[in-house]
Amino acid sequence: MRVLFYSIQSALKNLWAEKWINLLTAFSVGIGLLILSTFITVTFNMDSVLKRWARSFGIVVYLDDDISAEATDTVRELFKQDADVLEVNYISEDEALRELRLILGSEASILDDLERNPLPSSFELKLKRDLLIPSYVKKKAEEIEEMSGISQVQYGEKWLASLNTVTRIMKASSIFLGGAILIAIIFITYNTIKIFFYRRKEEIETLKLLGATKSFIRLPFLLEGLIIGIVGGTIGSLALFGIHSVLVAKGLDFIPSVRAIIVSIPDEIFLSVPVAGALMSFIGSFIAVGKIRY
Amino acid sequence: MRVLFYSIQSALKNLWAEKWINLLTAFSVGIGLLILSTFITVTFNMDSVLKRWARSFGIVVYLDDDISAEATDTVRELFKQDADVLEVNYISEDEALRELRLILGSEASILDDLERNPLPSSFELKLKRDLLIPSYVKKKAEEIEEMSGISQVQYGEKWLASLNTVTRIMKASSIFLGGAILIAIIFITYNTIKIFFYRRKEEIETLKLLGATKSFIRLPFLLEGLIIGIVGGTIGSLALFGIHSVLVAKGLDFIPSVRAIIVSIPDEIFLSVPVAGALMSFIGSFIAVGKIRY
Amino acid sequence: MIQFIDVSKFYEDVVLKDISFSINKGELAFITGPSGVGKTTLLKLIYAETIPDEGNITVAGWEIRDLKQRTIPYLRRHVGVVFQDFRLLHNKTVFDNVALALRIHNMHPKEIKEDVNEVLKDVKLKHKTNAFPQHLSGGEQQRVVIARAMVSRPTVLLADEPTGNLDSANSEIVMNLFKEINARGTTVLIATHNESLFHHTGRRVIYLKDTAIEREVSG
Amino acid sequence: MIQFIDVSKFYEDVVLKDISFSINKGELAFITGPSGVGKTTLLKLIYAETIPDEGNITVAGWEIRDLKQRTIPYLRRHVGVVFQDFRLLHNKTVFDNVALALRIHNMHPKEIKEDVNEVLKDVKLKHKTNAFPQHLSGGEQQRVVIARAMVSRPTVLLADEPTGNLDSANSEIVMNLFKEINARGTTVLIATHNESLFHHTGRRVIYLKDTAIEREVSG
Ligand SMILES: Nc1ncnc2c1ncn2[C@@H]1O[C@H](COP(=O)(O)OP(=O)(O)OP(=O)(O)O)[C@@H](O)[C@H]1O
Ligand SMILES: Nc1ncnc2c1ncn2[C@@H]1O[C@H](COP(=O)(O)OP(=O)(O)OP(=O)(O)O)[C@@H](O)[C@H]1O
Ligand SMILES: [Mg+2]
Ligand SMILES: [Mg+2]
Repeated sequence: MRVLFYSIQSALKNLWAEKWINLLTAFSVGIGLLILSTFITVTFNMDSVLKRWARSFGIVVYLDDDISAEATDTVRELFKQDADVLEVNYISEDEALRELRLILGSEASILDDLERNPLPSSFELKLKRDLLIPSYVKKKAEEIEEMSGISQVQYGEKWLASLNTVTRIMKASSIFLGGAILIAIIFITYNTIKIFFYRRKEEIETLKLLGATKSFIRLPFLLEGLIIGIVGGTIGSLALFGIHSVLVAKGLDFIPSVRAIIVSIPDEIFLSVPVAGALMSFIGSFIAVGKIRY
Repeated sequence: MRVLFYSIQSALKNLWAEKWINLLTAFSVGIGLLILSTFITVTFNMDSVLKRWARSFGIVVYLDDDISAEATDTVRELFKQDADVLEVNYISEDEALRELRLILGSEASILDDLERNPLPSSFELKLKRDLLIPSYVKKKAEEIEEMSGISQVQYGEKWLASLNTVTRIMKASSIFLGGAILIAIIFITYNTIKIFFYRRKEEIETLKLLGATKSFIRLPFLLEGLIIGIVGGTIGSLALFGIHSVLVAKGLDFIPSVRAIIVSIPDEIFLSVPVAGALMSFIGSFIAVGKIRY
Repeated sequence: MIQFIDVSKFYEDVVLKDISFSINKGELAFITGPSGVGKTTLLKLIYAETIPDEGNITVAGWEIRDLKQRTIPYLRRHVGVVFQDFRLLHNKTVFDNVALALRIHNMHPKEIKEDVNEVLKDVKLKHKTNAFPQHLSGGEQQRVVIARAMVSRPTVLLADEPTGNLDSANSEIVMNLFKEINARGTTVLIATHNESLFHHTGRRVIYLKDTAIEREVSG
Repeated sequence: MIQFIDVSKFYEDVVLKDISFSINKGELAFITGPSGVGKTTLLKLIYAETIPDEGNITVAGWEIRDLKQRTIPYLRRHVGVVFQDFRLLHNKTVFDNVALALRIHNMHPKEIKEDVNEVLKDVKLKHKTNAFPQHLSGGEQQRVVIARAMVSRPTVLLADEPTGNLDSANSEIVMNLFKEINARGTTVLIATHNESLFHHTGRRVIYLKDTAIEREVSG
């Protein structure tokens, strides 16, 4: 195992001899990983926000003003048996008024002067997550409107279209930006290790002629890449942690949904970033060293 | 001017000989610039959104229910003479009711049953932009509340605090992330040009001994850096344009403020990105070539 | 120890054609011939820097033809080479240049230090231990290369124009070194155009001319 | 053409001490002495690869002391050097290696082609025009270096051990080349330990020994 000893010794010596370029490499890797992990966190949280929003999406089915209790039950049963429908909520006239009161807040006092409740009763339907496709929901709404006892069907049409667009754009940009940054990170280490490799090309040629094995030649470079990646990843991780801490401390309650996107962060990511850095950099240096032929 | 001819020839030859590493460099520079320019666009738009939000920030001063017309005028005059106040709007009881009607939309019919208007009249004050500091606004509101004829003063306290935090965080992260990415871009080119420089170190030493001038030695490297930067910048610019076009085409009207952040983009940025790429890469290669001594 | 059977090597032109000879274990022999005749090429075939286009070569029991990429390093550890173009590392001291030949054997640092210091004494370069090659004269560099080739006690020692940079006094020192190494049992093969190296030594000399062996004589 | 006045050069040790001599325009002279005496160092002082610690050097009218970084290249364009360690570029062909010496003068590509081809004919390497240096024998490389030093028609030609890699036949070819260049008016200074190069030539020989000039004689 003296190969490993010599390799580590050589790697550390070379890292130290070129500390600035190595620090800059680690720093660049760190920046890349910081952007990537921030992006992943945002995407991740955004996704759960979207899920929450999707869960809140409901079709409101207003019933005829003069509908009988039996007819209401019939409609409810029909909805309950519908495989597309996840949840059925009945909102009576009184409940509707109570909700309005909540919405009005301090101005609710104006409702005190009402003589009769002008609001209709309604059902709120939640559809299954994967059925929330604009065209499908539209068809569904039209079908329901045809049923007897129904006065009107309402849902956020534009809202639903946007939800779909956002989801799709997010997926596409996750793959695109994530992939691009990963390639860039691999490349940055590749580049640095390639510099070292070229700088020691003569040495490598000579080592080969003196009878050095492939692992004797390669190991120092791979170790250098690995160390650069770990350091870079740690920089990225610390930066992420720092930024996150600042954001949490500032208590951003500006837009609740933005807060949700920024503030919630899985702890694993702080460990994953250095691991990812090490992996990417290792791949980069592996490619940089290339195939050694005698 | 044959120096320039030889330099361009040499630069192009070297660029071609190492096309993959050069493309990857340009690509990484492009990614960096894409992220940077996206970030700048978002910051830029965010800033104007924040400005708009700030403009919409008002202190609502509710007047006593039984206030006389003269007393109202006195209060108005006081506000108009206040140097802190940018704008004063009087909202009568009737106007307040009309606004509520707009807010309620389809459910406004419930207001028809009202016998008398329960809403108070009010003034809406807009403060100067640079006075929107939470502590200052708070003091102001308390002062106004002391005045005669005033029943209550309301403003978005939390909202204002958030506005301030967001503005500050945005400025800090602009500087931090922008600086970091710029350094990374410079470094990426530095790294690649350094590879070429090292690979041709022997050649450079020999050229010096044969009597080559400094510019004969340096120019090819600087040109290579410049070309890499321009190509990288163009990649970044095209990517930005592509992404922007997709977002505009998809007509994201999900959250209007988000739409405003994403969609508005100054045309100059598409030209600035390649120029920035060229500049950064030139700086990187300049540092990489370093001082040449005989 | 070294055996060539009908070996040919072509680059753009034919360089070597149907070369056959064998050097016995413990022998010290010379290869000579005009510039560009293929002396260096012949040595490169022995340590597998290049492979023959025809024929068979055996070195210290290894069949060069059948060598796998993986086993080439192990052959080379048995063959010390004094390269015509030196191949010294400019960023390493004389000590480290010589030590490299032992490090790749994964030898213990302490043993390395002892062996290197001893061999530097042998080539009269003890005082340049910590110098860098580009700070040495051509003749001093030549001797560092010889030291590096010797230090791992190879079974076979190849020397390519080992006195090209040396005056007659230093040439004699170096030749005496080779004789000593040879006396300790190492097979030595020296490529040179310097006839005074082998005149009146009684050693075997292989004359190359126009791609072939012209004659073998005792010098 | 070349004048040394009380020149000294120290590295860790004193290498040259109070050297004075002068080479006239159009002369062909030799410097000799044992390995490590400072021959290469003396030549390096002439083309300003290293600067003297004491004394004054004048080369083709340039005062080496007073040279600015910016003007060093222009001195070097007047001094062709055959380096002891060749300094050929491995990724360039023989043609491009030689052409380099003209490219840095920003000469026209067509002229470059003519001049390079002519000089390669002179050194008998026309057939290796497109070969790469590492594919050449030691002697062939030596001649490429000579071609590169000649091609720009320098005022002064320095040659450091130019026959170290050459057999006697090739040595003669090369020496005749130097005589020819000299006959055309170039001042030539050759450092060598090969006494046969200057014996019976009647040229001036400067003997170096232990940091000083021992004697100057006609060889
Ligand atoms: N890798 C190569 N590719 C193409 N040609 C080569 C290669 N190596 C050597 N040659 C050619 O083969 C011939 C023999 O070269 P070699 O180096 O073996 O000669 P040599 O006998 O060592 O000469 P010298 O005494 O000058 O060193 C030369 O003409 C050289 O140009
Ligand atoms: N840059 C340097 N730094 C330190 N010492 C040096 C440097 N260059 C040369 N020397 C030392 O100066 C002495 C003279 O070296 P030089 O190369 O001039 O000798 P030389 O006469 O050319 O010898 P040879 O015939 O072996 O080429 C040597 O002992 C050498 O080690
Ligand atoms: Mg040879
Ligand atoms: Mg010398």
